[in-house]
Amino acid sequence: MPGTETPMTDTEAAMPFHREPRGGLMVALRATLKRDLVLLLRRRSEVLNPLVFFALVITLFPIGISPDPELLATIAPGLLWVAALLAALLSLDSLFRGDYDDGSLEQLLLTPQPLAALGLAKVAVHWLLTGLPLALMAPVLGIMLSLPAGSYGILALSLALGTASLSLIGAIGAALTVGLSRGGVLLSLLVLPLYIPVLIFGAGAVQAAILGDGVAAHLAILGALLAVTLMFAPWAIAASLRISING
Amino acid sequence: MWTFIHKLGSPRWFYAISARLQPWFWAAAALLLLVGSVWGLAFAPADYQQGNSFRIIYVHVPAAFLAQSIFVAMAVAGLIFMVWKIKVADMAAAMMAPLGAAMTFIALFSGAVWGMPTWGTWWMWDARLTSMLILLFLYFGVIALRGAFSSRDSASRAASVLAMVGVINIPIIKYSVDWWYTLHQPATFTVTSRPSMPMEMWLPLLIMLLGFYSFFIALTLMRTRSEILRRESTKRWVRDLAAEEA
Amino acid sequence: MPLRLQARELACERDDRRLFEDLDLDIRAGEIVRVEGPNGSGKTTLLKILSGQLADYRGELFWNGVPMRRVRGDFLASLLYLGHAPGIKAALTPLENLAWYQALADEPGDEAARLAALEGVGLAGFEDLPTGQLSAGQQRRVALARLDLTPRPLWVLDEPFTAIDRDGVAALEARLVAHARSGGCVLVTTHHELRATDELRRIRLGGGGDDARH
Amino acid sequence: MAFASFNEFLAMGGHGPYVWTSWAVTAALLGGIVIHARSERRQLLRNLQRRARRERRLAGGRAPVSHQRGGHVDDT
Repeated sequence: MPGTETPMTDTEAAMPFHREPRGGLMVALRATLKRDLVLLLRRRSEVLNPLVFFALVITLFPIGISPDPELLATIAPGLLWVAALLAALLSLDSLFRGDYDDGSLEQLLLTPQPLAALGLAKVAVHWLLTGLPLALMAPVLGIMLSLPAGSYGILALSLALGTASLSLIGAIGAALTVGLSRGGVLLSLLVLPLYIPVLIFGAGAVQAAILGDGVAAHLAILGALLAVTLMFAPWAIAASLRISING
Repeated sequence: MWTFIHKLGSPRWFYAISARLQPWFWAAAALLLLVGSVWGLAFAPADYQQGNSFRIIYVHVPAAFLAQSIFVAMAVAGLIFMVWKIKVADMAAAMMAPLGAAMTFIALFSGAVWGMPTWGTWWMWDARLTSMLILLFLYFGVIALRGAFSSRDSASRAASVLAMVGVINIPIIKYSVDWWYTLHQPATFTVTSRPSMPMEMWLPLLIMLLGFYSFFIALTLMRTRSEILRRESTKRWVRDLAAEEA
Repeated sequence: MPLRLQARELACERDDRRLFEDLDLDIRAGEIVRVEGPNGSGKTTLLKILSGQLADYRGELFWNGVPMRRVRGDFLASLLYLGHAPGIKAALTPLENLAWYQALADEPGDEAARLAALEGVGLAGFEDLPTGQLSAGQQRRVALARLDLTPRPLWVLDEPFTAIDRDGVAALEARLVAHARSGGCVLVTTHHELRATDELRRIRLGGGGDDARH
Repeated sequence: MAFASFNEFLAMGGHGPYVWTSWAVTAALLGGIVIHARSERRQLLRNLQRRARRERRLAGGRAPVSHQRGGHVDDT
């Protein structure tokens, strides 16, 4: 111990500015959710671009392969899933980029609240404004690919569940690359291999629905994947953000 | 315990101890690979189904095993680096990544070549080959991420985190790919899952496996020593050492 | 006053570049500590270490006599850090920006307090404009409004005077002194020469003569 | 010995090209890796020695310069 004072054991001692924490984590979480929602809604193009991209990619396939409805129907589940996955990927780079550039991320690291929880709030907003709209839009594109009837609900549901995992896993990559000036392509390289299990079970669920098999198992596994990513990803995101900001 | 860990973590100590270990592993690797190759290529009996093309197994399987083990080793080294801040662990992890990618490539290449006499095509979306391909991309990701940072400290930490994230995902990827494969290709013949192998086929495989692992350890020791010279080049002991080895 | 930030034998090495070593610090309530040094001497790094952002250092930190690791949450709850970048969102209005910081700092969302804080930094009338439409100096003032909005004893300010006009600089300097006199503590880097007061203390980093190296 | 003659050994029962390419590529890669590791090490030692010589010359007989404190960056 430097200095002459005896070490203080009671850290709550009379500090002039000290106050007991009040609203705590919930206040901070709610404010972060609200702020990110407002931010994204003010820059509507960032919400719309992935959706337009999704529609565009789906348009390319009939042109590139064949307009034959039967052929399209067989590959539709995979196509829809891959295109949605790429669209979700497209929006990832901006997840932390803005906060990194203007210094808010630094401030986020310095709140007494756990960074993992605040990061999770940001990911939740990302999913709400990319994953969920993609899931809702997919059935419309499914019609254009002559997706067999009876699988539309499962398509939307599996995408909604799956994109939540995708947002979480992708956020790890986004956090790792946010400090790099050209992190976009690298981000895809890091994140896409990790997306494969979600793709397998997501597209599998739609296929099972078309074949008339039970989809419960697929959806259960998608849910399990989400649970596992929910458990691990926030910590990885927090650790990655600290690395990106301070090295 | 703590002092031991940190002693082990000191580059200088590691440099000295690895100098003594290295020759043994090189010798073991050379011997095992030589014996395993001759035995596997010339003495092991031909497979009753695949004939002599099965001899590819002696490079394919060890490479595939090593490819996965190296990723795990890399993640463990990353964990050690992140928790105990032991730099040697990160140097080793940095040196393991390219070797792991090379092993994955060997496994993929030999698997594809093996596919020609077995399936009649160079590439099949076989579960194991697909998993290997994904593993190769994971290696590329780690290597690329490490290379993308201008600060080496940041690069080390980022690569460690990614390796750990990857290692959690590898079993998930493996199981989902297996599941996907059985769904789409029910009960076709997979090259590498062999129910029972006679001893004369199995023993050379074991020897090759040990040889590959010895090679990995020897090479990692050697390249980590080089990396120590590179990163610690401003340190006094490294300079003295360089003068000595002139 | 039990407000005390100490560092013992602090050393930092980044990518084999030694920024500083054997640094002993003892910062108490009522002080303004200016960290000085040439470019690349590690001023920002030191501030980041002392504000608990960077864990990559040797030596030890104590907050009120307790090792930093054990009281990190408590320390962060007494800290206000302003970095190079102001941390202000261009698409949000000053009020919205401050509301977020208020919530992060565990303050109740009181609009009156936010308005008062904005008025205090001379931004009355700009409360509802998107911050992106304000000048760089005004944006920094939004960040500076946090000094009043979320009272914290320890201020760590990295170049707070950047882009601020002369009147603003004088007001901010007076604000720092007032904070120190009321029992707070300020840790600051700046190229602006601070007026010598009883509260001001200097810490110099980096040897002379190698200014131009980095 | 699983083969009656050397030619049979090379032919591998018709699978020769496949077996030998796999093995050759593996051997080439492993060999290449070893050669690369050796040359890397030699190169590093050479660089260290070159730098040591240069510093001795610069020091001109004085004690070798070790570390400077502060924001010192090595030029190499």
